[in-house]
Amino acid sequence: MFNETTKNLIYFLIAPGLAFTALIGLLSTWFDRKLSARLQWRKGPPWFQPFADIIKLMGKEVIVPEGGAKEVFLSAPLVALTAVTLVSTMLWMFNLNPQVGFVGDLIVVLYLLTVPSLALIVGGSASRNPLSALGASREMKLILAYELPFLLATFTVIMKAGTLVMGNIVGYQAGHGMIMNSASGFIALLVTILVVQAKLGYPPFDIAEAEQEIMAGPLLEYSGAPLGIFRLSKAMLLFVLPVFVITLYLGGINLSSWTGGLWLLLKYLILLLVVILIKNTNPRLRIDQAVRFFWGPVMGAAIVGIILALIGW
Amino acid sequence: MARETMIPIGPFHPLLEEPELFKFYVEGEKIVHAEVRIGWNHRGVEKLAEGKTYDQDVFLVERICGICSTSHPFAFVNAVEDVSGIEVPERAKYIRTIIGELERIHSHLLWVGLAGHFIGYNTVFMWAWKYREPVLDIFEAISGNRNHYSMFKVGGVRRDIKEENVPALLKAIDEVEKFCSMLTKAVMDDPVIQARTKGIGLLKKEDAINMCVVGPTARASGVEIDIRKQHPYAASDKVPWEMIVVKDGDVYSKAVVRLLEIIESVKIIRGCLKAMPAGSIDADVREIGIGEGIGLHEAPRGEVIHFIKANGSNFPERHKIRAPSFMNVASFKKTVIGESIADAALITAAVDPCYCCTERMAVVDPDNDKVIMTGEDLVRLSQQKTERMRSRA
Amino acid sequence: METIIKNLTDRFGEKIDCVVKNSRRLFVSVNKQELRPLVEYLFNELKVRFSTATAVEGRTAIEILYHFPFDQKGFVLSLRVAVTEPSPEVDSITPIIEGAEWVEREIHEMFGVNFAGHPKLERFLLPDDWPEGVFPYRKNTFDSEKEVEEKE
Amino acid sequence: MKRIFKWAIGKSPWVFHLGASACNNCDIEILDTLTPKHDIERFGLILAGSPRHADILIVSGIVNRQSLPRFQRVYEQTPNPKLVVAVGVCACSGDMFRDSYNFVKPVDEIIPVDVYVPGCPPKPEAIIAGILKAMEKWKQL
Repeated sequence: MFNETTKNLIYFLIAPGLAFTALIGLLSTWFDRKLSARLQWRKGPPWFQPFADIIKLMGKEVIVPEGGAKEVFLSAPLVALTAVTLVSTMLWMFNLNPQVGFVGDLIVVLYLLTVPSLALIVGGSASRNPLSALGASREMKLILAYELPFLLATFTVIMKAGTLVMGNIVGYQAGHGMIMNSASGFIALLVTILVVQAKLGYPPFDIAEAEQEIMAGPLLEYSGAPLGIFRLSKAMLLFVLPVFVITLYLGGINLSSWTGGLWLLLKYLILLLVVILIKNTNPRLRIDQAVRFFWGPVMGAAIVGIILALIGW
Repeated sequence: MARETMIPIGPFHPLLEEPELFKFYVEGEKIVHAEVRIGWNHRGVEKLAEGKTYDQDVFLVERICGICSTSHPFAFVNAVEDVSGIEVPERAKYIRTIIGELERIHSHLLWVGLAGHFIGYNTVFMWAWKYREPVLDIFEAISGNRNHYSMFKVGGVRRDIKEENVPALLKAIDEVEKFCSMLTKAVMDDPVIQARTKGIGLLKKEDAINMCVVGPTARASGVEIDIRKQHPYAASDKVPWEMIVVKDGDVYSKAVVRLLEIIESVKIIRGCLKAMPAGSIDADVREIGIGEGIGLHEAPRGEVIHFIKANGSNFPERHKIRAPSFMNVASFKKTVIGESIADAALITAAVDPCYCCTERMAVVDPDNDKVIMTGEDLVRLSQQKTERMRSRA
Repeated sequence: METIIKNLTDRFGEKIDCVVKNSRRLFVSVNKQELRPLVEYLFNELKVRFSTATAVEGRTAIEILYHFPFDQKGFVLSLRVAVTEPSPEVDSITPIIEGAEWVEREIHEMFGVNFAGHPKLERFLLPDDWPEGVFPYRKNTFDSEKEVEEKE
Repeated sequence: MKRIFKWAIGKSPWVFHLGASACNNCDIEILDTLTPKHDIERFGLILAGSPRHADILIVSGIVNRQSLPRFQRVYEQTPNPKLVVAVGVCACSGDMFRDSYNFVKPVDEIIPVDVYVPGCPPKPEAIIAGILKAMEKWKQL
């Protein structure tokens, strides 16, 4: 009686879903913290550090600010977590057996990718605190800034692959080589990496949780389990976004042979390295500078990418 | 007029090491009106000073501020010596200047690290503080303690720098200079740092003069004041060095002034170490005469002034202390208004405020809400207060 | 130093008397009414910098010393103004030198000297619940925390 | 389950620095513990952004009349289980500022202090040792 729903449930909860992504996500957070520490001549934290952080937060007492919208305040992190898990399950499903995909699944993934940031905004404003309200408004401005270039870049991929189904995009790349090595594909990849940096909230775009200025922004009022879930969803995002970039630009995932797996690991590590290096080499931009940056050069690059794709490079 | 929300930064805030409360009235991201409310740090040092003898006072005065923990004793000792014209032996003068300049290096490095931290650039923070450690090791070698070195005594210096460890000190100084010049190049021509610090927090020259701002904050706005040059004391005029003055007075030029001053301080220390004559280090003063004395010293943040009124007994009758940040922080009215909230923290930190020195800070409270909570609930209280705040026409 | 004394005396004549302590310290005592014009002259014409003001409590009256370091010439001029005890009052120099605002507020809070014409003479750094009228730095009030409790 | 939580909190205590009016030398030494020479991140300690995220409160400096009520509020807001480490002689006993009229009472009469790190300023190594000793308390949670 191993019917359809329990199989999907298992996919969602264990295999490519919650447990697996959380594990890899936390490990990559450790890799990020260790590498950043090494860049600053510091001996970074031990490997199990992110796990200890999350478990500790789960055990801590939860304080909800009175006057704050209690239910919204507590549900926001759960919304973020489910969105990220859903995206990661879908991504892996489309890669492993392409025929499962449905028309327009790419659009669904794009929407789900913005849900964690929206949850952060809702959580921030639900905690009735001017500093987190300011943080939430900054997060909103940031989304408005990077969302359009992100869509334009993905649009170049759709034009080149000619389909909206993620499975076919992977198929197209298997046939014609990675999208990345065409001129427009490369530009779109660069734009997407910058947007990934902003989505993760890593410097130079960690303006929402600018610890120095507004004390951890929207997360200010969170403590204990909700904070732990938010941190967990952010760690999983650190795993999901590179996988998303791999599927769209770097030829997707085919675990048919062990070389495929190795190749995937290599691509993932390179992407992670790029994100961490960007994080450590430049200071935080102001919100207006960030918006101008995204609307100016990044948007221009995305448009050039589309034109090139139209011409057919 | 959009309704202003009041964003408090402080008093217990990870960004600032000491408790101070900046209340910025902002419209969106732009600051319209700002107040500072300090006073959390007030420990009544002057009242305590009257209860202590001159020798005990040196230790108390040293604990006013942790970063410039030799500036206050330096100025205090100058003041007491000014009262009755005590002559300090040559070697003690050189040792005093060496300690003063070493402290300037470690204080400026500390500030560069903090400024990097404020704009979210933690690598600069880690590097600057990493290079600061050798300077603290030199302090430990000379005086046995990393910060409160208590080297000063009325009429001289408490400990001598022995001849045999001078070469070691010279080698350490060269190492510090190598680090600092590399750090200066890296920080000064980093395009993103310039983007974040150029043109904000502008303090024009006439504002600087009018607000009587001192030290690097003034020198960054083109005002040439440096106590070491103009009111020479100890060995500050016996070694060649020049004063750094920059014209345009924004946060970037304040960083430039401080970084270049580190190189100057290294020059002074090297000169003093070489030119230090042998001889006694203490004029063992027996008693202080009657009269008034003023002691000036160029602390890392500017001119420290101590005023002593002595009545012949072993206790100072009146001991007035004025720290440099007391004048510099007052200039926030001119520099913060009109800037965005993200820069506000950086601008207020650009004058390198040292609130423990300036426990005489101002409190401005137009809405007379008597009790302000701290950190978390301050935020919530101000949140309710913004509801009640009548919208300014 | 001598040139400064010369043009000070010929400008203000008998209203001030200068005491030269040593080559780098000059004390000029003046009465209350002459304070503002003298500070005006020092700050605007001689372009001198105002460092700080110190209140010293003598037996008969409170003496306020305004310190002006002459940076170019390397000496410090201290203006001495005596303020009578019952209701200490002197006119403020903040309208001339904006930087003096906080210095005078501190003296007001610690010594109870009233500065006429000061834009914002409010509570300064003592906590809100500090009793009015108790000036910590005055000798006669008390010497430790206990008295403050009784005073409340 | 308790055992896992005890292991976790022992491995990742987050620190919030509560700077009551100090001469900021202890504050500098606390920040020194983060720098490359004595990196505390290897024990999993990070400087938390707000008391809400913190497990250990590091107190430095004396509490003067003005910051007394605020001091207690921040303590109340830190979620349990929490610890307080008093760094520097001023925090432990009020030191030379005891007889100032603005001094109220030493820190341990205001909030329960678990570990005292004397020294003026205590060396970063001493502060790290103090924090690690404080974490022993969580063993018998």
